[in-house]
Amino acid sequence: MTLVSRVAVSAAVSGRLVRTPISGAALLDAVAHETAGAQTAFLGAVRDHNAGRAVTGIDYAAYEPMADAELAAIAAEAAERWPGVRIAIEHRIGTLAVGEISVGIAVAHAHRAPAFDACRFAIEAIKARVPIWKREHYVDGTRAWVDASTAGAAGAPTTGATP
Amino acid sequence: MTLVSRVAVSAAVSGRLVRTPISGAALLDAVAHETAGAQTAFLGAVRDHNAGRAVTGIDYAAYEPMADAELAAIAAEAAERWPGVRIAIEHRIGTLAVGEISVGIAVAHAHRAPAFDACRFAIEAIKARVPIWKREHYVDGTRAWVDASTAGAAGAPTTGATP
Amino acid sequence: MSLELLKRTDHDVRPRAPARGRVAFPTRDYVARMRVSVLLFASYADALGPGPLPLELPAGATAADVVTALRARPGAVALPPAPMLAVNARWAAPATALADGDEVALLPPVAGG
Amino acid sequence: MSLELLKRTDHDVRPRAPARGRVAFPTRDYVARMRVSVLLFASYADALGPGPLPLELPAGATAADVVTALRARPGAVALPPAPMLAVNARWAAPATALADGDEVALLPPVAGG
Repeated sequence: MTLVSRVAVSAAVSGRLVRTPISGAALLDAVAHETAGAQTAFLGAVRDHNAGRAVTGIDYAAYEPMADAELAAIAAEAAERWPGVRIAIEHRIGTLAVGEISVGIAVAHAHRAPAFDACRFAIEAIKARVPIWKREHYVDGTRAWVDASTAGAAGAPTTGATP
Repeated sequence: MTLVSRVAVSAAVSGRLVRTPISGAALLDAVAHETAGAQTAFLGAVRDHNAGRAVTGIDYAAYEPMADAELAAIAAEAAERWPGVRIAIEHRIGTLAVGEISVGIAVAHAHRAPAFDACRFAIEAIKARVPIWKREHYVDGTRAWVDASTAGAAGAPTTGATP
Repeated sequence: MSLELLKRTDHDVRPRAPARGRVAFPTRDYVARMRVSVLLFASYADALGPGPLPLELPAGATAADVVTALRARPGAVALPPAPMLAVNARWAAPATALADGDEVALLPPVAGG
Repeated sequence: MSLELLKRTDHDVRPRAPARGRVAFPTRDYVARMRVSVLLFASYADALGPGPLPLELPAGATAADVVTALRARPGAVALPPAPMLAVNARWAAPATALADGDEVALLPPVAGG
């Protein structure tokens, strides 16, 4: 798999990994259409804290060909489940600073209910089945993989608190 | 009431009428925060059709002081109902062309569920209780107020089909 | 509805109109008649005129009385049996008692978004 | 598990591995052993090495057999009882039968978003 680097998102239904900054505006532009009066977006950004620890950045790693394919599959499934949905999904990998966007989803449809539902479906599916992992950087210089299987466990450098 | 014209949205909780183009990116920027890993947005754009008729543009009119106050109240209610929500709402009035954004909502929160729920709440509340009306322009040069009370009625130049 | 002097009743607790544009009367608590300003929007404005429409009403009048008064005017056929109302820019029930200087708006079904 | 020549069974219908990297055997239908490539990610890679790890398995081996083979290695304590698996970049159950040249990935609980 080759990661496409920063070309305009253009397909009406797309999902992919990227290594470069994600633009919510570009994703919305990609799905906008004169027939689609409703647009929704979800952006996930690196938070400055998690499970009570101050976070300074996150490394996102992926099983790249599989993650890329799963992102495309999720977009296709959304378009199949909500006919007429136009959707663009990007998940970034690499090292991100606090505030940077790790995942972006934009959806357009003639009506708002499918636009909201498809957007929510996409982020839930991404969190459930796209093989991406994150390693948090803490202020003391240590790093740890976020263990989603113990999400919410007190004390551990883990998260139920993924945005 | 004075319409604030194109100043940056800055308050963490805001809702207002505007007369100038709405930028989804600016709304998202306004709510972004290092503590808020989840951002959602809803944009309503003028569609090229409604109830089977080709639409070329829409005049949005409002009971301005009341609409401005209701938009602010809806933002405040969202922030009260989902503590920690940061929200920016703008509804545009005046004449809009197809594709232009009539309403924009951006929400940020540490977690995605409240970010989605507050965004959805805001657009539903706007459609239910903010005194704004729209007059569609048709290709034959005629114009008609969209009568939301007969939404979905066949034949009439009306809409249940608001995005 | 009586045209006589009426004491304001205690249940009349809606927010007062803004001072702006309010007509001063000799006393605060006893008024015989009052003036309100009626606003019309969208299809209602097309049918009845854009307003604002000054309207004189007996003291004690309600928002519903404004609608009744308008029914005598040309174009009133555009009004539904119970149009939605706002008093001083807040949603109001038809039974809302009015005060001198109030701004009463008749609102077609909203269609924002 | 037998090391003898085994005929492929009809239920072995998963998608075949991409031709890329696949080892050619004298015949298509009869193989004694096969080679797979094992990928490890995140905490599993930290514990067991980054891979890809070449692994030789008896014909008829399943994805679960890959996990069993890895348990002999240093760092294997990091693996849970039943790690999630992918075969050729698709989610796969532990019972999934493998073919020569398959790429088997052990995936920690995903944490994207």
